[in-house]
Amino acid sequence: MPFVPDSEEQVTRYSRHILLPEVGGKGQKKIGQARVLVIGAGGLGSPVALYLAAAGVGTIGIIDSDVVDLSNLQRQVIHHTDDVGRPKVESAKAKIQALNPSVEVETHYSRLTADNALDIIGGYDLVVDGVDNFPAKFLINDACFFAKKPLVHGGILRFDGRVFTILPGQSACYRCVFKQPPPPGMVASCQEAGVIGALAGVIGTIQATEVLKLILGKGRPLTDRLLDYDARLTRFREIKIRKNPHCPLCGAHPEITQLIEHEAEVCAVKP
Amino acid sequence: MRVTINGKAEEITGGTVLEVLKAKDVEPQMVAVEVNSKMLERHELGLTRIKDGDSIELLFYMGGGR
Amino acid sequence: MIKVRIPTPLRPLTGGKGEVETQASDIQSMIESLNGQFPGLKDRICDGGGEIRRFVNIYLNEEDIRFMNGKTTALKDGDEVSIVPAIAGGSPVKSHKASVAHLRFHLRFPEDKIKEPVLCKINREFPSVDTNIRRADVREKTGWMDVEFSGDAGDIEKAIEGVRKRGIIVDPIELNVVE
Amino acid sequence: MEFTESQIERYSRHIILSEVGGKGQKKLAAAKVLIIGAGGLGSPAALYLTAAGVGTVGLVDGDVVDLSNLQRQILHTTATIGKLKVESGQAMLSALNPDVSVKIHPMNIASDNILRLIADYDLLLDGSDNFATRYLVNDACFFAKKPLISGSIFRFEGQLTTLRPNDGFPCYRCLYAEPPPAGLVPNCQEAGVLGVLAGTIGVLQAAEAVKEIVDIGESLAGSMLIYDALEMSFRRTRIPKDPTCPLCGPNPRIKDLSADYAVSCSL
Repeated sequence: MPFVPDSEEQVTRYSRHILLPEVGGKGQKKIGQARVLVIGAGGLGSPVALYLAAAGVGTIGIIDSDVVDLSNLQRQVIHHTDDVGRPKVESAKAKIQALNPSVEVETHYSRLTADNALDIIGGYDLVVDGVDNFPAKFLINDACFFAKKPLVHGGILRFDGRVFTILPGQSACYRCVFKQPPPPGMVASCQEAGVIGALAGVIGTIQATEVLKLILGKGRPLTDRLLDYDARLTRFREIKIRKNPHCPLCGAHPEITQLIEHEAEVCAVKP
Repeated sequence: MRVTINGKAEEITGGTVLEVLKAKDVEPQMVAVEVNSKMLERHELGLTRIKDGDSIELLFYMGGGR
Repeated sequence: MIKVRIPTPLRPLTGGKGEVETQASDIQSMIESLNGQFPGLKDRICDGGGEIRRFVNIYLNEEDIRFMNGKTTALKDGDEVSIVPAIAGGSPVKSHKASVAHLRFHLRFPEDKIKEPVLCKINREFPSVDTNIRRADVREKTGWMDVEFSGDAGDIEKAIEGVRKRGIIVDPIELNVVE
Repeated sequence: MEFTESQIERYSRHIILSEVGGKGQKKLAAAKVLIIGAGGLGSPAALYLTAAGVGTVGLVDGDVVDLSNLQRQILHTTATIGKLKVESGQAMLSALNPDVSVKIHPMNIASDNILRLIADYDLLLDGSDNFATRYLVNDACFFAKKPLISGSIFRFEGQLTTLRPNDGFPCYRCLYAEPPPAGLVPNCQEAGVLGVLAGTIGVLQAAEAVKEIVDIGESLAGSMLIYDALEMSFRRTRIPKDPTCPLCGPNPRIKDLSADYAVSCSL
């Protein structure tokens, strides 16, 4: 059920937002009408889903093909010990509804592929990247470009995290920076390298902030700039990027004209 | 010469971007390089010479999310 | 040009702008020149004696001017100054009834009015407006109260007019008009 | 203390970090952290410290869960409205990680109980919503020689710093010598706040706590991080130790907790 401005229950629930001039009743209504897709219900997806649900986002879609593993619980705070073995999308849905029953949760218990990506993404206004592998990150970037959906990208590794926002066609995309995934096996993905749990929370909450700003149309989005967080030094750095005229996806002479799936990485450690 | 690499001032011997990466033991395939806010194409790495005062950003792949 | 970062609590004075530019040779002249652009800003940063308030810090680039030359710390073109007041927000809040306006005022009672039951009379005169004393300090010769008025914004305005008419000095604290 | 196989599995992503390892994880398991306020900042901080396997997590809060809290206080659910926050929080944290001992203190902090309360903990996180509590906690931590990670939020803006005045770093009074007089700086429930802002600052507090416990990287002591969510910018400032600090300076005026802390928001 979307936000009903005259429901006293809803007005009370969101009062701390409604009090903000930048949000107000109007903005809260926008949040209530928004449809956001969270790809991956893990380290980044957990805080994103929880805070978007708390904020009253009308519909939250979650796609993830995994079940909860004990080793996830060090950082994936939407899942509890009792959920081990349960599909992550189910576990996440239960927590979202306990927090805010008025949020509509749509679960997609599957992998995002070149075949289903446009269909799934097409049903939402905004997309959050919370996946842990490069082929999927590139697929999401490309699909959001073709479907013209704003995308909030996030990545974490050991003590470092990164966020940036892509308005397809308007601002630099992931391929403007990285043309293609690294050769399989060359980068330690999160699984092998370890990660400080709270780092995922910092990056995820920043992603959720970007989503809310885009929905409200307020503030300055993280477009054409990357925010890098180094947890060891508590340093945030902004790196300016530009739309790359040679980008294989959104450049002047695109090489990529349809969705492609890059080769999956080989992981040394089980997920 | 004095340059800024990822926000930190560093003293380097100079040369091309590719040589700087080698000296820092960075695999060129693993990084996107920006010099003075301009993203370099891979083939430009060996052609672009670093000048005193340049600002270099080495952007490593960061894949995690789970 | 000096870039000045304006914190959230002061942005109502800068038309919502979080960063403004000004020309100044030191912190003192910066405050004056900002006050010229955005009247009222100085009062929020400095106390009656013109000293920077104890709960407001000013940073030149990354450094606290208290440990440089204070108000006379020199500025040069391209410097970045941040005004950073203490903020306390964190945890708990009581429920807001958000369908009405809540406005807070600081009421100062002149000596001859201290014994008058002003709020009581206001309550009778404007029954649609609720008053809630949030803080107060009333002594023999001086007295003040922070009062929250809840109700229709127009009615509150009338009630405040009524308070002023009774010789009480009224200053708004924070304007939180709720839809 | 040795970890069981399932604990090694649970914390594997920490243990394989060379900066943490089994040794660091044991430090976390031995640590006792008290979180002041089980609200906007305390919620994410408690969740992430519990997930990380901090041995004892204490929650102090005298309030009950209110519907208007749920816009940002993710430690609570709609079903726990009306319950004590510390009890609601304890249930969620225990479900997340039963290894963690969650201690609850359903009370308001005051100058006559705080020293007793914090004596059992190694590290404190301040997520309170008013200056009176902030100064009281700061002073008590100085006298009890406990590091304190301070976070605060307002509308779209957040501040974060680590206070270790007993190790030569500044305290909160070095940063802001006195609390603002009532009404001059927004306090308590004056204004709205972007819910997820509490999330970012609270998680950053948890990250700093993990760094202090395991001794990773650079402490934030002596610096303040200032976050503007609308601009999406983070800035750092240096905070020197104030030689005239009334608490931790060489000629202190404040020698115990007898001062009047209830200057503001004593409602």
